[in-house]
Amino acid sequence: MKKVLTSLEEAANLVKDGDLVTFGGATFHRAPMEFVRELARKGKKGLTLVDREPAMDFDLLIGAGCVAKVRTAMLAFEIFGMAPNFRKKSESGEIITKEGACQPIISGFRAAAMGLPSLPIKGMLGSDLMEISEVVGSQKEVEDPFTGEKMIAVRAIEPDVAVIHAQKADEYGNVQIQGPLYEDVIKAKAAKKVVVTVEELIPNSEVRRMPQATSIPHFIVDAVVELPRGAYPCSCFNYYDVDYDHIKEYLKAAAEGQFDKYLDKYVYGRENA
Amino acid sequence: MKKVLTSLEEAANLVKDGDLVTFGGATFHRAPMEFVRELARKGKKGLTLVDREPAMDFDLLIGAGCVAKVRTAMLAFEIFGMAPNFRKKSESGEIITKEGACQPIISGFRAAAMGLPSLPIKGMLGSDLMEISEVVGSQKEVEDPFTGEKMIAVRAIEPDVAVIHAQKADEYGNVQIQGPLYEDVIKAKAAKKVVVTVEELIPNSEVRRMPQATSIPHFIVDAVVELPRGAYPCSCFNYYDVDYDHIKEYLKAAAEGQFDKYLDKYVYGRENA
Amino acid sequence: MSDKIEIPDLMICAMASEIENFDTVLHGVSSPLPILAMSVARKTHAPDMAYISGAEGVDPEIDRVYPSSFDGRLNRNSVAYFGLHEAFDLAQRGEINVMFLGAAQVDRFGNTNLSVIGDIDRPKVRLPGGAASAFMMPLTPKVVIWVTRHNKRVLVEEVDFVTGQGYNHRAEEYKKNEIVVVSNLGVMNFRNPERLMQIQSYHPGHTIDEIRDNTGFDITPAPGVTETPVPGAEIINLIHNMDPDNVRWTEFH
Amino acid sequence: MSDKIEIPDLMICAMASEIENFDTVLHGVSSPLPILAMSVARKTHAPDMAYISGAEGVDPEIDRVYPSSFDGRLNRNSVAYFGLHEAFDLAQRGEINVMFLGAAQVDRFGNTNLSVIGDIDRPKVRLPGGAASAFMMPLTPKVVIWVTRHNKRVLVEEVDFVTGQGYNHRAEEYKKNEIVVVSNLGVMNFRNPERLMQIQSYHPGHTIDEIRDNTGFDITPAPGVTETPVPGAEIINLIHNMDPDNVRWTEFH
Repeated sequence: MKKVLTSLEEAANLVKDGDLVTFGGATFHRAPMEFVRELARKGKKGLTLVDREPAMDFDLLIGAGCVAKVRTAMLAFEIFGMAPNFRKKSESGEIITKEGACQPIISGFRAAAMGLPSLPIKGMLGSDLMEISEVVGSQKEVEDPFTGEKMIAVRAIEPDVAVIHAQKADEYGNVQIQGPLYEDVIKAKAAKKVVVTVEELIPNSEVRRMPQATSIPHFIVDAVVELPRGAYPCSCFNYYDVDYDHIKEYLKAAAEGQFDKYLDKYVYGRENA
Repeated sequence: MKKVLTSLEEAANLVKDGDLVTFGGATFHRAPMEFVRELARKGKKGLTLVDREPAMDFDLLIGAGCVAKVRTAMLAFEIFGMAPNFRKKSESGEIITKEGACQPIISGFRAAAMGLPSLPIKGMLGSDLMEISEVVGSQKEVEDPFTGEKMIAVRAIEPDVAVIHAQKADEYGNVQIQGPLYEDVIKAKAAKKVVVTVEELIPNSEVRRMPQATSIPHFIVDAVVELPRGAYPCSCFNYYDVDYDHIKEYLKAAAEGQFDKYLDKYVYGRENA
Repeated sequence: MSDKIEIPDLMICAMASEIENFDTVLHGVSSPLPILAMSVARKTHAPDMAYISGAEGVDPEIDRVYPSSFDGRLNRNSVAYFGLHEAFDLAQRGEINVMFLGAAQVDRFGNTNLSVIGDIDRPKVRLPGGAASAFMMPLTPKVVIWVTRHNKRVLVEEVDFVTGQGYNHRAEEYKKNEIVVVSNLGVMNFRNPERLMQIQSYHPGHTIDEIRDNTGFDITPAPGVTETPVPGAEIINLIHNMDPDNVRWTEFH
Repeated sequence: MSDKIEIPDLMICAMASEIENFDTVLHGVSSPLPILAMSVARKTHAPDMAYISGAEGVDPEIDRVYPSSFDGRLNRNSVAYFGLHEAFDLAQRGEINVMFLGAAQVDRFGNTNLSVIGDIDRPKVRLPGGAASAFMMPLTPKVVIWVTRHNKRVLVEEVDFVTGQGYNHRAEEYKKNEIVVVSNLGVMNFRNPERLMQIQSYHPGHTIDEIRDNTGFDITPAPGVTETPVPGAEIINLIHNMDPDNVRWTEFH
């Protein structure tokens, strides 16, 4: 094991302009928001973002002008409706959005995690999404080599960087995730580089006391950053719940054309919102 | 949730002559030995057994005349060497042994668990085992639909019954496995029917206190049998270690042509060895 | 009575009644109505159903709903965690019996659109996306689609974009699977040889004609069409107790 | 000294020396020698290696070996569990650097046989099977094969059955990966343009001629061939303390 503990600044440098990036969590839960804000502060450009069902993390980076392409199965603010910057910039053509679906995106991550160029799945056929996918080259109709059954081959999705916010890790990168895992373990295995921001740094001795609690082993983690409330205003299970007032303020600012003011206040202004 | 608690007798009736069967655990650990002995007592015939690296569980059923075919990556008694009945009957042609390798067998289970007719893997090419596999129809050389890379498609392995010995379960079939999981969770998801024998029956309330400890959820389990020391003479992590004296007695009996006496004493004789 | 009963509660109970005992049921994102429907079914006619939460809990004790359907608090006292990728494996094995999905448009063949109004490359309106629709629609024995605004812009002759596959966009083997649409006016199914949308029931205070007038294509009543059954007070109380903040109303505003 | 050092201990240290610091290393079934070699490497020149146990523990504190290499007690104080299917995924990504494998036969090209002596359908001797060999041999940057009986029936001109792929049975892309054979007489590698087995070192008390006389094909010394380095007393003690029951000797009887 080698020590991979570093600063937010250093970890953010692992993300290069134009990289393919995915984030842990789902919608308003365990999104690595402080890392996302750091990417915006650093003015990253031309990122391609991919995830199953993200929310504010993707929309904030789109609003901050860091994003060139987005691939999601659904990008919305749950019952609060559309993601404002995603909607605006995809309708204006400022960003390219090639919509996927949950299973192809999850299976793309799984293929990469398994070291495979592609993975077969079912469903999808008959949907207009298949046509998009065939054009983009992310999915292809194939026949099973044994049964001849019509299947869909999903191309592996190997992010340049996966960024995950977790509850605990040691300085070597043994990561403990509590509550729902979403696809975080799969994403970590799929990515070329893995950054983990955590609520709490714990000693290796505590990790060894319950190995079954380790979700991601050290040898696939490249950077650990101690970052309390690193998911705020999203939730971090067992630590804090979603701050829906903040999310409504975000949506209001965007709706009233005041999104720049939101960024000034919560991203470019104070180090931590 | 429906209650699936039953008797060893009833659970064993789920295995039909000629079935494709796999067992949990690996080599000398958490093999469902008492269930295996019950299959021998019931005089099951023509079973096809499949697993990555089994040991005494497969060899005992072969010796008891319950087995027609075996597919394994390795069938031996660890450092004690060859599995005596497997060796004898495969050399005499009494059983058909089509050898596999770890990854194709594990991936065959994974394909079935994922609801796929086959799954691609790497490696294997150049080994004479590929020729056997092509004949048997378990593996096929294919090209990745995107990269053209040479891959091996592994046909799904969907056992009629998977039998797993675990530490704890509730009467609904929520199963807690402690220590190494081997492929037990994958096998349970892959099989048509799942039988779980356990050291201890626990109340559902205890299961709900730590859902993260549940390895297999109730809705894929068909039968739970309370069977303390159900893995003996194999080990059950946190409960008992391997009884190597018993295993040496087994090997000695087989080596001296006294295997029938072993069966009389430990299988057909007392209900529990 | 029928003038007192509120539409979200009526829809929740209609959705619940589509679940049978011992079914394995999955809900996805942004799903307060499905979560409440699954909870009602469990507490009434389907006590043995397997409840798989989008938040990964299996058979959790749901005390209340939240603005997010992936909230970890929805997994309280679960018997296990089961990830979405595992649930999808189960779906590929045909072992998820019922799935609830949303839609911005539904047409007479059961196709749904959650992707775009207008052209996909030059969208008039960019919709949030279909989530699991294109994967689960054909594979699942019963898909229940809920629609909170039954009008001619939602119930359309033909969707702008096929996100989820109706009966004219799926392979023969998947045509046997059922689609049920529960709207704020009634319940629609496709249980006829042509697999075309028909009226199964109309909600109390609404009529077959009202449904026909608000549907963008010619829709006929199914044989034996009735009024949607009205839930008892104890079920209504159950729903209200689980949703003190009226999260279920959000989609209706 | 060389007359005092025991062959298993010497082989264990020779195997350990094939591991580099920061390598990710996996062992399989029936592997007391690899387990002891990985433990020695960790305690000496490779403190930062990632140790993945066949029993699923990651970086466990190994206090002793057992007759079974899958024994759960081998995972004591691990930092994580990592299943074999996960380790194989890692191997497919090219991220397992070193794997230890056994063999009943090895030939000049590095092919191994663990399947059968004679014909596969009418076996003279049925062997236990290749386990992970056919999968890991081509994919792994370095495969270390241990042989406890270096003689002409084991080191053969050509194996009866190709279980694990040598250099004449693998695709071009996999020819760059190394194979090292550690036997009871010496250490053999294939670091030459022809990728043919050559002598890297001979163990103390043994000679190049002894190795050639006990090998079933013409084998030549590599440039710079030397005597296998002798481990210090503290390493020998480490091994002996980890194996009070002399499990490591079993394969030599």
